[in-house]
Amino acid sequence: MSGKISMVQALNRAIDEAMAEDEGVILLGEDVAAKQGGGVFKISSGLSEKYGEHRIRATPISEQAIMGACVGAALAGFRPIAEIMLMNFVTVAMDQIVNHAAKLRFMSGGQTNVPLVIRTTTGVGVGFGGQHSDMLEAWFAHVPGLKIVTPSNAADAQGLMRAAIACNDPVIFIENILCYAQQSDDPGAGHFVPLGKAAVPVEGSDVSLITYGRTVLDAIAVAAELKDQGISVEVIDLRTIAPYDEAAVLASVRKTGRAVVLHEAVKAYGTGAEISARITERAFNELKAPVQRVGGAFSPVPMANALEQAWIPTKDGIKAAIHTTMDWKR
Amino acid sequence: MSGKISMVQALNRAIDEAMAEDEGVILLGEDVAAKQGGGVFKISSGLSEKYGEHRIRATPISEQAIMGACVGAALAGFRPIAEIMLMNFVTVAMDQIVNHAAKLRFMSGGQTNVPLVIRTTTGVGVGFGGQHSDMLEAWFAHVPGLKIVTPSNAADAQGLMRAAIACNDPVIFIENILCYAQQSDDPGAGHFVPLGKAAVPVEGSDVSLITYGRTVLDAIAVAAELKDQGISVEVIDLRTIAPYDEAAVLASVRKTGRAVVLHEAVKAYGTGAEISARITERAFNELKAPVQRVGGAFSPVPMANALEQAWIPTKDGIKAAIHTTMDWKR
Amino acid sequence: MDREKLLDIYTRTMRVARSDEKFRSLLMTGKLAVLYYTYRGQELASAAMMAALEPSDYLVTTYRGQHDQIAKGVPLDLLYAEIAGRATGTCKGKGGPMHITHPASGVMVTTGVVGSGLPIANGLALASQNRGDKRVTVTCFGDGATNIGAFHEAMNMAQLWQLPVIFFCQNNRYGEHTAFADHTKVQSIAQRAEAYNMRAVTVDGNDAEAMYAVAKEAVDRARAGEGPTLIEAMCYRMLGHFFGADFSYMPPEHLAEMAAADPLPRLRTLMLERQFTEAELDAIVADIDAELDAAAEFAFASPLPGPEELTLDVFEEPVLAGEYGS
Amino acid sequence: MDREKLLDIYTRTMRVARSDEKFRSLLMTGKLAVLYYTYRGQELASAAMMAALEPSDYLVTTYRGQHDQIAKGVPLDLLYAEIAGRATGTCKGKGGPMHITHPASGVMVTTGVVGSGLPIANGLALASQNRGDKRVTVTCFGDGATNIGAFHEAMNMAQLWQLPVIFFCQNNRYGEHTAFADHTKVQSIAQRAEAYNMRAVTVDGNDAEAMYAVAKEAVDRARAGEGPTLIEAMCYRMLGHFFGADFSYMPPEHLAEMAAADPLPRLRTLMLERQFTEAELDAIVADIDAELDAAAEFAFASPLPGPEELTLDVFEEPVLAGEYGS
Ligand SMILES: Cc1ncc(C[n+]2csc(CCOP(=O)(O)OP(=O)(O)O)c2C)c(N)n1
Ligand SMILES: Cc1ncc(C[n+]2csc(CCOP(=O)(O)OP(=O)(O)O)c2C)c(N)n1
Ligand SMILES: [Mg+2]
Ligand SMILES: [Mg+2]
Repeated sequence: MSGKISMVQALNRAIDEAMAEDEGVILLGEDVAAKQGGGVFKISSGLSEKYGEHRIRATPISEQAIMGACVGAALAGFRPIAEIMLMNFVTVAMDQIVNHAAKLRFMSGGQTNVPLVIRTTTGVGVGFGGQHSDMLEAWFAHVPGLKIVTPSNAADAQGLMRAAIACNDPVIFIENILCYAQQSDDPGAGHFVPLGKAAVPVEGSDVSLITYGRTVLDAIAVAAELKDQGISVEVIDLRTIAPYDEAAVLASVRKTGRAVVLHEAVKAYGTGAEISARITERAFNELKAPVQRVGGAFSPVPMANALEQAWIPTKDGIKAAIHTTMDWKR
Repeated sequence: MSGKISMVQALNRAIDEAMAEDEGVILLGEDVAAKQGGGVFKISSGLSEKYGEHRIRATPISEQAIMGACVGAALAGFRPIAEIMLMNFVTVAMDQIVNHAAKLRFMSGGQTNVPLVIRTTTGVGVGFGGQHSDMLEAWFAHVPGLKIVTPSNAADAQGLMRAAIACNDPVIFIENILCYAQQSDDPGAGHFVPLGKAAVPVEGSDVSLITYGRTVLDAIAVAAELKDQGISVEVIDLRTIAPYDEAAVLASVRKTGRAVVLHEAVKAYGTGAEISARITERAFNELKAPVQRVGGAFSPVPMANALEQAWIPTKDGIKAAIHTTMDWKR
Repeated sequence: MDREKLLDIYTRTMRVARSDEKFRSLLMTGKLAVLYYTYRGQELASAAMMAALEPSDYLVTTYRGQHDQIAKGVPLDLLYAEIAGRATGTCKGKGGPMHITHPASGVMVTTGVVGSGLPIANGLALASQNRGDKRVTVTCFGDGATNIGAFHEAMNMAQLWQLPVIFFCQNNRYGEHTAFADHTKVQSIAQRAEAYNMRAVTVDGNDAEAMYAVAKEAVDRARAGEGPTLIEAMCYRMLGHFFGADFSYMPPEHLAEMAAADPLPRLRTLMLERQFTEAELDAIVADIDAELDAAAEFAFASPLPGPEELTLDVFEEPVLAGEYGS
Repeated sequence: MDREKLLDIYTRTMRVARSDEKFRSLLMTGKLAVLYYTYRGQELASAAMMAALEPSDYLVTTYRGQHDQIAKGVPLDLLYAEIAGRATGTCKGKGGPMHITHPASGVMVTTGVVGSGLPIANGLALASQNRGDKRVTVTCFGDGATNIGAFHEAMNMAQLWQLPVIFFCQNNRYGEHTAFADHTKVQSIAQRAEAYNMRAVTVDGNDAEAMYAVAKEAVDRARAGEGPTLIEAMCYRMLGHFFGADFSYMPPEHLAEMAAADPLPRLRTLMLERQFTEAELDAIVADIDAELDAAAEFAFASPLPGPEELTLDVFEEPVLAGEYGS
């Protein structure tokens, strides 16, 4: 239990534990087996050696077939994990995710269900450009039948992955490529973080800064910096994006009277819009200022580093939003 | 110019006019040519006879190939129209739309562009069930590089289609299956409705009811009913969903101090969230009540009529939202 | 084929055929109002395929799949109730005709999206392969569906992994109103299996003995771990894309060919040749008709689903008021 | 092949090959830091293909497409500036290495999504077909890409409509770390064309004469309106999936085979056989090297794009502050 663990190790351990417990846990994706080196990001390293290539299946480049095979296996009672190498490639598998995985429980009147984890990674800041960096969680949040999870740290990654695999419905599990190397205190074996529960890494009383994934790190940094300026920021790490922990969000906003929602995804029509709208609907009279949103710029993600850094939410942008709420006169 | 025109006729005429003017306007889709009867919904009826099968191309069931061919032709200077028979089938063509059509202008630094119209139809209320009824405009609104249009009446359908074809960027053109038979006064040849401009079919002073597509009809009906009860509802038909006419929306909300956003799509994470969040950000102090949203239920669209009618926004639901804003004590 | 198996195929065929008649009469009298993708002309191919399966084998089919579902064994009363949108339906009315599911009969998915069933069938077959449970999965689709990406990806994966799955293409020569020659330049669907090195066979779907033999061999091989087969059953869509649709786009030769190929009189002739009596055959039909009448009655007498159903089966746990922004 | 065409192929090959060397040295000295999908081993196949095209013909390629782009004629200075993220790059730095576009050289799309270029190539070819402008479109992709749905749909459509398009598969025997035999059971990529009745040919991509002959015939046919061809050029990915990637997954036999097949010494031998002198050949390389040095210098001396670029080229009109929720 002592020592550190990286997000890659944490994810690997969670999948390993789940595979050891349940023969039905299988992983399908490109290059995921030992013969191919255990996955591009090494999340499945060592697993095919331990559990066999019938359970860790390296696939052709066929995302529809990967997703469909996982949906089918899930219908048969398995708990498959589909690895979509980068989030933009879900665009070729949306039919299986949206028309099938998300809907089969409902359309079958509850006779079948799809306990499926769709793992994928993405992230802005490594120069992968327009087709390899998108954050598309808002699409999935708009689809009834899907849950969405994203960890901001290694320990949560481990615990949320166990919860996602245990869930009897499809879960989109988003990993941020920039967080893979990040280390947490080792939470130990069997660590489990329930879906739908936010964390509050920083408590505060002036403004609620609601976020998830990589930007939690920015939020924590901003909270520390603003503390010195006398602004007390409460950081909420949603961990589960949908359904998000509304009780935790509302409790915080009722306390602070101010809210900023932050994510890496394009701001317009992002999950921040829903969170903002819902906070306003439910806590209008308690709000000292309109909810502010901070997110990615309204353009495809540019490749040039100079532009990419201008695209992503910056600490200055987050602070500006916080100041807007602090300075508001209602 | 006298007489009536249905939405099907209006769309057909707009495409016909554009094809007559420009050799580069072509239409690709399943069953769209005369040999197949001019399309499932007859929008392209008569056109292949007039312009040839090289311009009205009936395709195999290959939505990725349809979309890709349209993207390629657009890059070569054509103005293709892709017909995706029902909106749920965009799920197999998302890569071409999102990673390519939307991004190629930007990723090429403006060297190329994609003047493409993606026509599709959908709608809840005809018993088509979970895989044939979804309203997915919120996905596209979240993708920089796409514009989204939907007409609520035949005359607008004609004028917006002309504008969409004339646009030098990709436009998602959503038709509601329940509106096809609807009649407007014939706007005459060459009718053009600019993108990005809302209409105000009903003026009012108490509350702004912002909507688009089929639910505009419900909104107008509700406005008439509430007028008798002494509530003056202003109905805004966005017509262009993205970029929506923010000036018109804000002007109305600043006048009324109250807003309800209405759409057929699932309420959660729908376009209503963005509109609500943005109104709140920009007119917070003028709002007499929190912006309310009315939308589809949080489930796949059920097939049974009894359930389908419970799924869609009802006039009672719209009225309840309006009353919430009217009765609010800030 | 032994007489018992032939009788089995006859019975399945007639359940399917009589249901189609019943269904059309319900539509014509206005008792039902749904889009109905009639399978008239494809009854026998499906019945012979399903007769080669065990009840526990898996089936994945499409919007045009009622013949497959009935031939596989979905109870008629639950099926009719589902299509009538009743709480007693297979799927409580939530799925409707395009989404019939009934795991108890092995019907795992019915999809309305062309081609999407094939990748899912692979997954069911993969589960069987890993479990070693000897189950076989059949997935049904049309000729037009072979032009979509999902077909290609699924075929390649199934052959790569030697999955116990059968790709059952009912080639009725049209995808909606588009004729075979206008949607691909390939000569036959079976030819497409070349691109995966998969075993494939084209068979007259209206020939009971040939169709069953092909189905049986594919099933036996899949069950023995010898991998997938693509079966292309040639047949006709005698009532068009959906019931009530127009036929103007079909050339007269095709209409004539189609009428001549009707599998039902042909099967009856075969039955008589194989020494079944008119009386025996009619009795089977009479039983089926009685069951169909009862099924329709059950359906229409059943309650409608209540609005609370919108909050159930979205997830394992109900969607609570206010949750998910609802 | 006449000496002039051979010299053309040599020059294109060496531009490509020298650029790869230059690029790797920029990466190794830390002057550039990008993910580089080196095409080492595939130079000749691409050069011979592009030598069969007119400058106005269209090209659609992939992340591993710098050889294709250079062989097609993208100016090196603009290319290098783009990869270095400069405002002077082909795409103002917005596209980067995976999205090189340069219509002036016919490079219409470079995509990072496997298989997605094929349907787009059809559209370019369709435009040419309708215009009657006799342009040919070539789309490049790898062996792994033939397992994805877009490949299938595009092949079928191209053959159905007899589009002037060439599907140029550079079969380097691996998709990322997955070997050919582990991603499909088909014997060759060319075999896949059977499923569309498309003309197809497998050729040694390291044999200048054979490769050019195949390319030329396909181009001539496409230009003459005789429809598409699938070309499978056998080659090797000598430096792995991307520069710096590990090789542990490749069996030693494969590594040996790969080293022996290097197209560069083989081409030089051919040139000498065809009476080109060492001096002539070296002079060409020296010119190329000078051009590459200048290109790199130009790139690094160029300004970075300013943040206002985020509001430009999203649409025809700039995105105004506050518009689209920005
Ligand atoms: C991806 C997709 N595109 C289009 C449709 C609309 N559609 C429904 S049935 C059909 C024709 C299918 O033809 P085929 O596969 O031959 O099957 P058949 O109807 O003849 O049984 C089409 C195009 C769809 N359901 N899904
Ligand atoms: C749809 C999609 N899935 C996965 C990837 C990740 N990926 C990038 S390159 C590659 C391998 C492609 O192999 P191949 O087509 O043989 O081309 P090669 O790289 O060998 O030139 C993969 C899987 C992708 N870019 N797009
Ligand atoms: Mg068919
Ligand atoms: Mg390869």
